[in-house]
Amino acid sequence: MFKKILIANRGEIAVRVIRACKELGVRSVAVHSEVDKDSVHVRLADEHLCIGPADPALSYRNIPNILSAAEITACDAVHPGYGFLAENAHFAEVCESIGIKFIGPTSENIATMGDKSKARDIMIKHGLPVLPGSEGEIASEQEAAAVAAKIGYPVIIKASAGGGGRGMRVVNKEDELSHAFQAARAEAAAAFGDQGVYVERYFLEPRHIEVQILADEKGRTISLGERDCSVQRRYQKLIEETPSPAVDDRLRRELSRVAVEAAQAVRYRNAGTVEFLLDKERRFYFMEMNTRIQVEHPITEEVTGIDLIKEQIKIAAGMALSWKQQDVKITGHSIECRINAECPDTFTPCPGRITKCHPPGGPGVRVDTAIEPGSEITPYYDSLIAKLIVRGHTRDEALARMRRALDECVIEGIKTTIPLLRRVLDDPDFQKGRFSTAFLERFMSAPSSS
Amino acid sequence: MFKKILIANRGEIAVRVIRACKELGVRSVAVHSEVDKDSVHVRLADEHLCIGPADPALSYRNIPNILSAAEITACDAVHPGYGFLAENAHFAEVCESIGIKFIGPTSENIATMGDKSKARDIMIKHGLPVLPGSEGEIASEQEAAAVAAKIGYPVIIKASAGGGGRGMRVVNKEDELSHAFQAARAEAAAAFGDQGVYVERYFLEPRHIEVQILADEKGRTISLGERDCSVQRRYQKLIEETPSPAVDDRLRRELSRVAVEAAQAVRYRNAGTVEFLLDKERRFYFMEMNTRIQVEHPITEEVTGIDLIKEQIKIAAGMALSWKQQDVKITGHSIECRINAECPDTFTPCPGRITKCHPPGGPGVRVDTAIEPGSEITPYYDSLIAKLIVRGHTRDEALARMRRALDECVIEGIKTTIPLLRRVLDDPDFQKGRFSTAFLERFMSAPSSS
Amino acid sequence: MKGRAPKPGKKAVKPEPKPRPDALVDPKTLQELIAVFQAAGVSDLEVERSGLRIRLRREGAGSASSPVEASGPASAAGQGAGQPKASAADEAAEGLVTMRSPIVGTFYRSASPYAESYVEEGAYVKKGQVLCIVEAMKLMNEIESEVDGRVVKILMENAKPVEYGEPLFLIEPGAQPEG
Amino acid sequence: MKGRAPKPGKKAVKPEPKPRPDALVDPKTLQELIAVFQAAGVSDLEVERSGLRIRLRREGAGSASSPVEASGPASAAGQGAGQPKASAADEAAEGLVTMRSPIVGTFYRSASPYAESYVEEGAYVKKGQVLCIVEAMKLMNEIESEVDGRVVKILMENAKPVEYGEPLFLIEPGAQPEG
Repeated sequence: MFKKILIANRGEIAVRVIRACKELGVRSVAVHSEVDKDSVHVRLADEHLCIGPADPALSYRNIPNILSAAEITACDAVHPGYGFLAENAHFAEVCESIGIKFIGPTSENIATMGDKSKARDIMIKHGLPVLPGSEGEIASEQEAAAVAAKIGYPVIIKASAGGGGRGMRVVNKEDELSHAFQAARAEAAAAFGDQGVYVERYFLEPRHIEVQILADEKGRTISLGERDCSVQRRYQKLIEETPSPAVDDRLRRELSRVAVEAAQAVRYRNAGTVEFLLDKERRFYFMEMNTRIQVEHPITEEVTGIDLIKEQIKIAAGMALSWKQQDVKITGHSIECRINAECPDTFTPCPGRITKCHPPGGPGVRVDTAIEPGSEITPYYDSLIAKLIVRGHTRDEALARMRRALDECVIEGIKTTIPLLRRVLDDPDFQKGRFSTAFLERFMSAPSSS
Repeated sequence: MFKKILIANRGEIAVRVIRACKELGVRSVAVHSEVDKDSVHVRLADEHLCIGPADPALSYRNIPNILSAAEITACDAVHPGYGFLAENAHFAEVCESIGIKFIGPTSENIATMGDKSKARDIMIKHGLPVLPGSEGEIASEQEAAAVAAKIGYPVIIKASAGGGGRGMRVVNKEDELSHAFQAARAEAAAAFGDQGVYVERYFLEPRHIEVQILADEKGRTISLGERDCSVQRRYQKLIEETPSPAVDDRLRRELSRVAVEAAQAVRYRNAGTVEFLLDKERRFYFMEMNTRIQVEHPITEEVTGIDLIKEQIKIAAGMALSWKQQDVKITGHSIECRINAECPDTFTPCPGRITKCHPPGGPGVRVDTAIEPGSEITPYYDSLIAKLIVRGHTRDEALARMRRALDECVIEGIKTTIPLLRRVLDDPDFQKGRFSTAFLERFMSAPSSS
Repeated sequence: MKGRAPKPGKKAVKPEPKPRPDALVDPKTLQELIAVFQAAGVSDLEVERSGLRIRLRREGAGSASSPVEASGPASAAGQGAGQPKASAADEAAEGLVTMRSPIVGTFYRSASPYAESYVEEGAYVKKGQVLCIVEAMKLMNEIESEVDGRVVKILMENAKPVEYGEPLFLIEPGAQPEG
Repeated sequence: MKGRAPKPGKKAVKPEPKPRPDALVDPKTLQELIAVFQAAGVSDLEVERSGLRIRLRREGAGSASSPVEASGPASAAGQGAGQPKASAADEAAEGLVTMRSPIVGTFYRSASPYAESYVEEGAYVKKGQVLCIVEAMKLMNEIESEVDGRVVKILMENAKPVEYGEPLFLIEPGAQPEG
């Protein structure tokens, strides 16, 4: 096992990793920017040091300072959390080269899956279901038009290097294609320095279903079931749950099988998530693989009893998976609500100082957060300030528990998404599990959302 | 289902019951004394009203004011929590007589089990194992001496109406008997207004093992496994866990069978706990039955996934048990630490104002509390201010989690038992599960506990 | 709820400014702080601790008027079943006695729906005279005046629930009918 | 603030009354602090320690060339990899420039173990002159003086880890060698 792990992140995920380190008896080193010096992750870690100013490019994404910090504190491993350097193949590679273990997939895994069009081709090669679309990148409008004509409109143009919705354009009919193609390429070039795009069939009201996998260094790979992340707005997830109300045991086995095969196709290591699109006929298609721990990983922990961060660390330390596929049992139902420091109607970030903070408690309630009374929410970083996770014997119990936990939760000094979350929890369609990725936008534009 | 429940209690158990009400969609009414007007249970309940001054005899034990409060707020049920009126047969009876459902056992159950000597006789009659001792109460020193000679020293003299260690005397040899008999009777008379005592064999280093049972109104009774509450000082439990490190599957089945039979012997209803003494040869003996929800009920909830308070309410509302015995599965391991507002070395209560309060969070951690920053801990009530409960896949994971949760927990402004708890968690005997009811006193008097 | 214990037969006095439960800072500490500050002859003092910050500035230095500035969390309030019917100002009215309910129950101004009210506002009452009934568990509890005086205000509506310590009447003690 | 250093050679005295646990700050400590502040002849004092920060500023100091801003990492509950070696008072010393580490790494006062130190305390340096090396990832980063002046204090020991923003040198800008 490692002696000391540097956590190259901040906020709730840094706290999450520090907790795992403590439970494993491994020392932890927090790094922080100047504005984060009084943060909870700094307080909880065994050691801490400042790595730069507020601007994340100069601190949390500053590879030389982070690795130098790992060296002077004698860390033998780095956990990247999510965001920042988590999916930076170069960072993973430099870690590997200087003998500091990167707790995550190989740099090759990251590079391969980071190229969405390439990942898609590999899935096709292995006979796994992908959305109907182009083979590889598309070089011209003519080629795009030909593909679109073949698979039928609407289609979506996506950046190969993309993510988070940038470099994407939906095309409803042929005469929109030319403009959309140019716009997507320009946006991709600006956002990722790579104008490569590809074309896929676009579904109007699909579900976003993802499967959590774990693979040890020997290649043993297991699935930990799916998460339904359909409640999202502009590709920002807001509520996640597991099991998905749209997935039965048979579909779950199929999804799990394909996810494990997808991981094995690229010799994937450590924790990863295979994202699928599920259409109304309950056909599913590979979309992409996230080569990191996800924000929403706790709901999988709640229903499986498996601590994913501790598994990540153990796998990176060369230990065999603690769990066989047949030992993974899904028990009960879990839901996560993301509490963001945002105006709940406009999603505008809302920085400020937390004056009061009473997290909910009691049975089946888990809170992952890095805020406490007096915390300053700065405008430099992600607006996610707390994850409220509940577990219940049934979906109905989990829903009731989430409602009361949201009602209990007091956060003052800033605006948060709590009122919006609370309203969604009251929505009859949401309660019945009837929602797609189109749900939230529609919900928010409905007159009832007063 | 009930429309509105009055919670005749305060502190964390009142909060616990309010949470259950909210999850069931039942309105809740908090009652409070004058000093508790700003308490968390008052804030969380749907309605609240003042029932008297700080002195619990004039507020939380004030039956006319509590029932009048239930009437004017149109409550159809009362939950007594633990302590105060929870084991007051008269209160349960008055509730029954005026048509307000008492959420708990029948007044007859309470009366029967409240008489320890009578309860013991019933167990003997049903062939259940009790400690060797007197048949019924003992009227004279001569009789006590005869029983003691028969069962062998040491023996313990206990008050029939007793509880919490009062009216108890251990007798190591015959010449101590006379004094102990008189002292126990005098103490019993003073404490309970009843000088009846009985004699039992006394074990030096037993374990305190209790079994949680649930019985619905039709008499269907199930066991939810045991709790090991051996870490206690002067009959005050400090750390509880389930499963017990001393109980294997076979013993668990035996304990469960006997506990269910004990409950059925008195036609027990609702939630109850059968307490056993387990000797070094792993023989167990009925001690008494607690006719209420226990402080330590959450650890059973954590490993079974059953919400005991919601079950209590559903049973009282006439619903059949949601669980069959074969559906009750014990998964993982759970530990509870009691955080008391006490000097950790002397157990002296330590009232004061909470200036800072950062409860621990993250995976497998549950906090049941009614404190928040600014809360005033008054000297009028129990010193229990928070219950820290963890769940892990294994006992080792639960222990590691409890250590890091205690390390994370920040409570400032008062002294608490946290430092003592943290030291116990580091004790090799505790870690190996080797402890008896003598453990804590010995641990605290050991020179290492500096 | 406010609800200080009913003080039978005592003159109501202006309530001492009890520190709110979330009182910003122990006044004694603050006094000491200011004394030290003033004796020291410095122009500016700022103390911050666990979310609490106090800044002292000498008059004449910078913005003159308010020498003490404190910022901190404000108090929250839940919605109660019964809200206090008397404002703090009412209760504090000089020299008036607040009669409070000694029990939980239902407030009645008369012995039965057809009977006249025991008292009206403006009425003169004697110590021991029945002012109202609080019904609890079907028992009619007569509430008697603690003093001789004049009923200034009836703070409760008929047939409403009252909690322990709830203000029922404001009485001006010692007041005598003219003539 | 507890834990003043023991004062050797002093007679044992009656134990001082312990500060109340809820006291914002021990008034005695504050008095001492202010005394220190006044004697020091500095314009501005800010002390932060485990969640407590005290700032003192002298009237009239205003914007008088205070290029030093205390923003380094405060020593919180945990022990940092590198601790700032300069006290706030030092940093606040009038008119001095604090040179801070622009990167994370290991501080070296010389180019190699056998070479002489780049500078010693009291030395006069030119803007752009190398003061030290901070090694990061096997790269030797030369840290140059930002000003002409005199090295008043070297705040870091040789071969110690430094974090971003850690104070390394105190320099009196504009100072010229005599003669």
